[in-house]
Amino acid sequence: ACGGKSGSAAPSGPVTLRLGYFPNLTHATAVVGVKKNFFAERLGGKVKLDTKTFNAGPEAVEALFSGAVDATYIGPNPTVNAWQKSKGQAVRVVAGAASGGAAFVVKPGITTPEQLKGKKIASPQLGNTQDVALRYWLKQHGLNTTKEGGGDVAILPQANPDTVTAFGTGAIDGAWVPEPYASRLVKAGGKVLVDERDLWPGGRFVVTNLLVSTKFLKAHPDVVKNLIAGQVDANDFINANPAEAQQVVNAALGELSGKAPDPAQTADAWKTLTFLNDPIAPSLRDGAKHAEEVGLLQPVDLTGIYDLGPLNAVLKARGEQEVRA
Amino acid sequence: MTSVLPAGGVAEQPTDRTAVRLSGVSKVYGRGPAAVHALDNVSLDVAPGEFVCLVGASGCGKSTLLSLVADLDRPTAGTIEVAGGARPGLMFQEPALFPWLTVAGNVGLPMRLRKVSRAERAERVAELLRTVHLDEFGRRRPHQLSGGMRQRVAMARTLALDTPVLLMDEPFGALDAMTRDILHDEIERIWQQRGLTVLFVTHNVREAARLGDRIVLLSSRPGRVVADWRVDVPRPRRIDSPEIAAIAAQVTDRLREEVRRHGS
Amino acid sequence: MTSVLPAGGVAEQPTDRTAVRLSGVSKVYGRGPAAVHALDNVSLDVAPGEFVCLVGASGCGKSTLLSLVADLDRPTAGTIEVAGGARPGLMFQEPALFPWLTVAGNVGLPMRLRKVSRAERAERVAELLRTVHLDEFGRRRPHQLSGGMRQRVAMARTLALDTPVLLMDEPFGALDAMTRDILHDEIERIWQQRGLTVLFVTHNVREAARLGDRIVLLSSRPGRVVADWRVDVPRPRRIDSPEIAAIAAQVTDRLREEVRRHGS
Amino acid sequence: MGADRTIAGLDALDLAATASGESRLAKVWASAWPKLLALAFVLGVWQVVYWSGWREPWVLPAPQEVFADLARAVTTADFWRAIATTLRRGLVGFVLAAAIGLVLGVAVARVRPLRAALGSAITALQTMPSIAWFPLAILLFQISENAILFVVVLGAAPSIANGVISGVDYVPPLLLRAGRNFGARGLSLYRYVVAPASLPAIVSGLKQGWAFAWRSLLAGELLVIIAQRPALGVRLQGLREQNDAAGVISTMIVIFVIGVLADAVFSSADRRLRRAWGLDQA
Amino acid sequence: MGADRTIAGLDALDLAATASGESRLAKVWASAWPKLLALAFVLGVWQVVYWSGWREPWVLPAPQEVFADLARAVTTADFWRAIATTLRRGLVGFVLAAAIGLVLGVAVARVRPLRAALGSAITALQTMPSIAWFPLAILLFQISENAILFVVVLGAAPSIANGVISGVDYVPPLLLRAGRNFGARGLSLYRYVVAPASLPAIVSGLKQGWAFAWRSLLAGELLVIIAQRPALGVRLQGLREQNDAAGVISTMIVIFVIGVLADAVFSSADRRLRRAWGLDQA
Ligand SMILES: Nc1ncnc2c1ncn2[C@@H]1O[C@H](COP(=O)(O)OP(=O)(O)OP(=O)(O)O)[C@@H](O)[C@H]1O
Ligand SMILES: Nc1ncnc2c1ncn2[C@@H]1O[C@H](COP(=O)(O)OP(=O)(O)OP(=O)(O)O)[C@@H](O)[C@H]1O
Ligand SMILES: [Mg+2]
Ligand SMILES: [Mg+2]
Repeated sequence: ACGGKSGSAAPSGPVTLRLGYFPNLTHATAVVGVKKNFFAERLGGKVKLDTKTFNAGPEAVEALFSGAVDATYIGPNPTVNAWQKSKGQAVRVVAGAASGGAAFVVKPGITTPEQLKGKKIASPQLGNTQDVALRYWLKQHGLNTTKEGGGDVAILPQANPDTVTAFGTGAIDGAWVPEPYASRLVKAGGKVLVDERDLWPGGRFVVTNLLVSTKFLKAHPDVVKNLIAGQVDANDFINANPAEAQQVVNAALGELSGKAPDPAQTADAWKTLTFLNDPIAPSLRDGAKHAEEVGLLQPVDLTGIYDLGPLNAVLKARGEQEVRA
Repeated sequence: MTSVLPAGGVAEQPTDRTAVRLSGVSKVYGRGPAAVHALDNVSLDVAPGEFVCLVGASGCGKSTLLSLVADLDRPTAGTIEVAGGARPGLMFQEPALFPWLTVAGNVGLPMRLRKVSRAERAERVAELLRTVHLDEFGRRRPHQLSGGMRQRVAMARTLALDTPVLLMDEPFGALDAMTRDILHDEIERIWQQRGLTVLFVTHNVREAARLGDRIVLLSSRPGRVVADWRVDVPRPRRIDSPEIAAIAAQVTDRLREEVRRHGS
Repeated sequence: MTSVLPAGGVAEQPTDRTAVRLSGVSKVYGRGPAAVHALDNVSLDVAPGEFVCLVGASGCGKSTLLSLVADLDRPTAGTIEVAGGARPGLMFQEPALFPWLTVAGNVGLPMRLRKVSRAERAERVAELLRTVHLDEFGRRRPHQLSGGMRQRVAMARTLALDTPVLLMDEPFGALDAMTRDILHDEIERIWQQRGLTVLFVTHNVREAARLGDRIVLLSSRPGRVVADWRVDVPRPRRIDSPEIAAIAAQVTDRLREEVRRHGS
Repeated sequence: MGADRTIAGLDALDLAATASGESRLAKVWASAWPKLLALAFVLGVWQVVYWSGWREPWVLPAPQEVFADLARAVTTADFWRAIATTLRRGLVGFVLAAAIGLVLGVAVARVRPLRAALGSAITALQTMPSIAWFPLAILLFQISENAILFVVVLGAAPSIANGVISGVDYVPPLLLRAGRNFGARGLSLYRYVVAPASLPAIVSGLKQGWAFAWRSLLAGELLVIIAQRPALGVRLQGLREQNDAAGVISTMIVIFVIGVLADAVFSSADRRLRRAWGLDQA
Repeated sequence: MGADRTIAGLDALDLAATASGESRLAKVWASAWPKLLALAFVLGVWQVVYWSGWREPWVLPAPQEVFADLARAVTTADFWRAIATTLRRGLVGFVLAAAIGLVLGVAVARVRPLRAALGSAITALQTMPSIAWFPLAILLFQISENAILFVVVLGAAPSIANGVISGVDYVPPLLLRAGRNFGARGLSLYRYVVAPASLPAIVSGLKQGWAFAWRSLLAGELLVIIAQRPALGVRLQGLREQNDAAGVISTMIVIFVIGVLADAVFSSADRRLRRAWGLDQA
């Protein structure tokens, strides 16, 4: 079935919901929701859930754009891109999923921002959440950076696994990376200079949210609402049974690589994450503003990116506090 | 016994009794100062069933002429007509065997292209290989043969073409005198049986006299028809007979004169 | 005038006066039931400065013998010795020209490999091309030549090797009688000037008688030395002289007998 | 007499195998010992570097650690399923690419306007990295096996077409003329003359094409990770993301072994060809 | 009489160019119109698909939008610096890979034990995806241009070596024998006979090698992004990460054009070769 068809199908007919997510830690909500059938239960017999896993954000957005999936869990950075590229038409954020899970890890000798002068610091990718956080933080501490890697501190965008290897060989002096790479850098002898949670009010900033295609949302608001209800169940489960949730996520990771990661490492990283349904809208907006300030983003108007009606309906029904865009 | 035409080419009236006709054919390779005038205004009529031998110095344009008649190349000027739209079969100066086929495969290929049935093909291939005295070698590969054997395979392959007009470019150049004598008999037999028209290039003037109804002499650079003998010796002929020797001597004298005039 | 040795090979005592010696040489291609016994127990002594012509039916092993003497292949049995450690130069049955080199480049290559200076090379190439009557063709590519011209380039290239022992495999097979006569004179002159030892394969028995000090006849499958004539006609010789014709007739008769015995 | 029968180094090695009469065992041994020696050499260097403590073990693991990892992996069903999935995709993609590449190659090689139009485009397509095609793949085929196939075919077909073009271009004109003379025209000329004559270049093009297909495949498998279907490309990336050096190297060994097996197929085709053509005796 | 001078479709096209005496202009036109037609066709289809509204414009942008993007890009210095950086890396890597590939190819082709040891390994290395080499590249070369070069060379050298091997394997034995007879042994045999005889296959191998080098390079440029040095690979990935469809397509066009230019270089070498060998007249 292609997106167009399911998007325009009558609400009463059989519907397939194609949901994307990444098999990694920050997508634990989705992994648990799928593996423990929270989504399926809420969607009921009439809606068929078809899950797709992606390796990275661009593919997920491409799939959402071309109608290959109807909804996907995704990070804030691709969310803003999708919004901007489609001029606010193609997608809506309907819920948050996780917060936290990023840190600035450096060589042990470095303890103050001044010591970073002339050092090489890695970030996952030019203009992504961590990259912006790094540049903004440096700027606040009077250190200049440029897109091209010049300035007081040289920033090298680099794939996270390579960053760990490079740090291990001493080729870089530090990195602002998400989990589980931050934990790995610490294991490799690094020291946390900044835990990103300390920079945000309440220690909360969005790392994963649920993005839905506008078309699908319009055609099947009830399906989206049930999906969100499933997610809320999943997050409840995660918060109530962190050990079991970790096991589920670990097993899912193992399916991909044929080998589950070290549970201790997962546990380490897990501590820095919070699973919640609030999309933490201010952090998305501030992130975008920071990106503008460090010259990595054209000014973008995010008004209307959130459609939290279904989420609030679910929360209200459960007697939980509603969230704001 | 022989009739020598005036040098400068044949000027008979066109008749229906022409199997191959070249009219004012020229061939120039390349352009500008490096151009080679391989053939210059060659006119030649070959009657159906006629066996014409072409002789001439090395590099005078004999192979060029055959490839033009076989329609593998286009003349720079002039026209070439082949009676009845028949495509002439050409035996190249080099064996030109296909290295990926066995000897039998090479000989059978022209028949395969004509969609001759497998059984008939096998039979005819065996027969052709017997004709060239290579019956035991059907399953060999070309690289396992001696030079003379390759040439014989090429001959068998050309005979497998079954065309009414046959063009042969020094078919017996790499063969010893004995094998050559035997194949002279074979080719004469096939020519008579099938009623073929043959254009036959050779350097062996005796061979030309042994086989040909006519012997045509080409001059060198540019190639022109300079003499045309009719060989009236009745068949069967013997290559070591005095009549053949006499004709050969006559042709050789003229050829010698040509070569002297132009350099080789 | 000629002396016929008993068939079965030469049995002279080894002397210092031997340029090339084959002792009990056999060559088998392949293995098992498909094996071809190309040469069987061939013994042959060639004196320094001798011009030996090899004749034999098509496929009897002449080319095989030359490539063994040239050390391009190994005998299955027997030994081959070449005096003074000299590497014999071989002119192959096919022209074997390098398509990526011009005519002059092909002729000059053996000298380039000997590190002959550029100036000397140019001079010698020009001289060699004059020898084979291709002086205007130095800048052409092999594919722009006729069959006979290619063969002459190959001959010039082999002569450029400057080896004391020369092996030639039907060097004049693709040439007309006139050009061939001229090159007979040239090769004889070079042979005498340089004091070469020559092993010369030909199908033209008259050519063998015209050029050779000796004529050696090989039988077919397996190749064996079956006759060995000494040609005592004084030089300069003429190919159409009666003495040459007489020797040729004698060799031809023996060859005919051989071919009849074995099939071609 | 003292004949000049000394042969210089390289040539002696060349000729060594020409001497016939070797036993079967000797042949197997002749082909096996260099491989074993090379393997031993690589393992030796690796082990020594490891012992030298040049890098921490989690960056550069010891050989035995990698082989232990491999030994563990081969006992799991997922490992074999991953290989099976990727091999199947590779074969299907390769066959498709070969079909397209052959047709395209022949057409471009012989039809002048097509050559002028597409000749350079083929090489240009060949240089296009797989990720550039990802958006188009998803657009055309959504999330499906076909999207992966699309990337594989776009990776391999140009390479195969280029092999065909180069083969067709170098068919000796004499053989073409002979074929024409025998009445082979158009298609039959291709079937009976051009195709067999260019077979060596085509085999070589197919080998290059396989390498392109395989590389594109391992990248393309990341494009859409199809649930419940483990695959080598996903496995490699997954282990990389876990910074599992031993796992990455053991997966590389698997890819390497598959490459060696693929090469064996192409090489045996090539050897047979050369034997038939009389080229392995020089 | 009615001679059989009709020529079937394909052959007529084959022969068309044999007819000499064309003017220079006519030749340029003959090579230009098919390209223009192909271009017009692609643009036409694209425009029609766009107009049909099959996909939203942010998924499949209009041609004019892409060209506007390209036009904007070409006015920036970074665009040209990116091309210059990537081209320089590509050329350096390719030259290195060619040198290594040629030596390796010749050695493996002619030394039997080496062939037995490494023959299959070369193809196996060729099939190894670039990302598999990233950890090793960083281990050996840290964050430097050399790490990128390493990945490029590992990508391209096996392909070039395979081209050389295939070329050397198919040198006609007669020419080898002739060379030996002229006293060419060992190195001089390679220089004067084997190398020129296998040149066509080597050129074809180099072309494939360039494609491998280029693809590995565009992947490898993501490995270490060097400060102050924009590069095409980084640009492509960056635009893709922003889901900037117009930008991705315009970068693809740039890569395509570079590929076409590279092909022109190889093709002209190839054409010259074929002319010298007398192969373009068949
Ligand atoms: N590479 C090979 N493999 C198998 N058999 C071969 C090979 N080369 C030659 N032969 C066989 O060896 C025999 C002798 O061949 P050779 O080329 O020496 O003959 P020749 O006397 O030169 O014949 P010709 O006069 O026809 O050139 C032939 O029967 C041939 O089939
Ligand atoms: N493709 C070509 N390009 C340029 N010149 C050519 C080409 N083919 C032949 N020639 C030239 O045309 C002339 C005639 O060649 P052709 O092969 O027809 O001679 P031939 O009479 O067959 O000679 P031979 O008896 O030596 O085979 C020669 O001077 C040759 O150099
Ligand atoms: Mg000729
Ligand atoms: Mg021979």
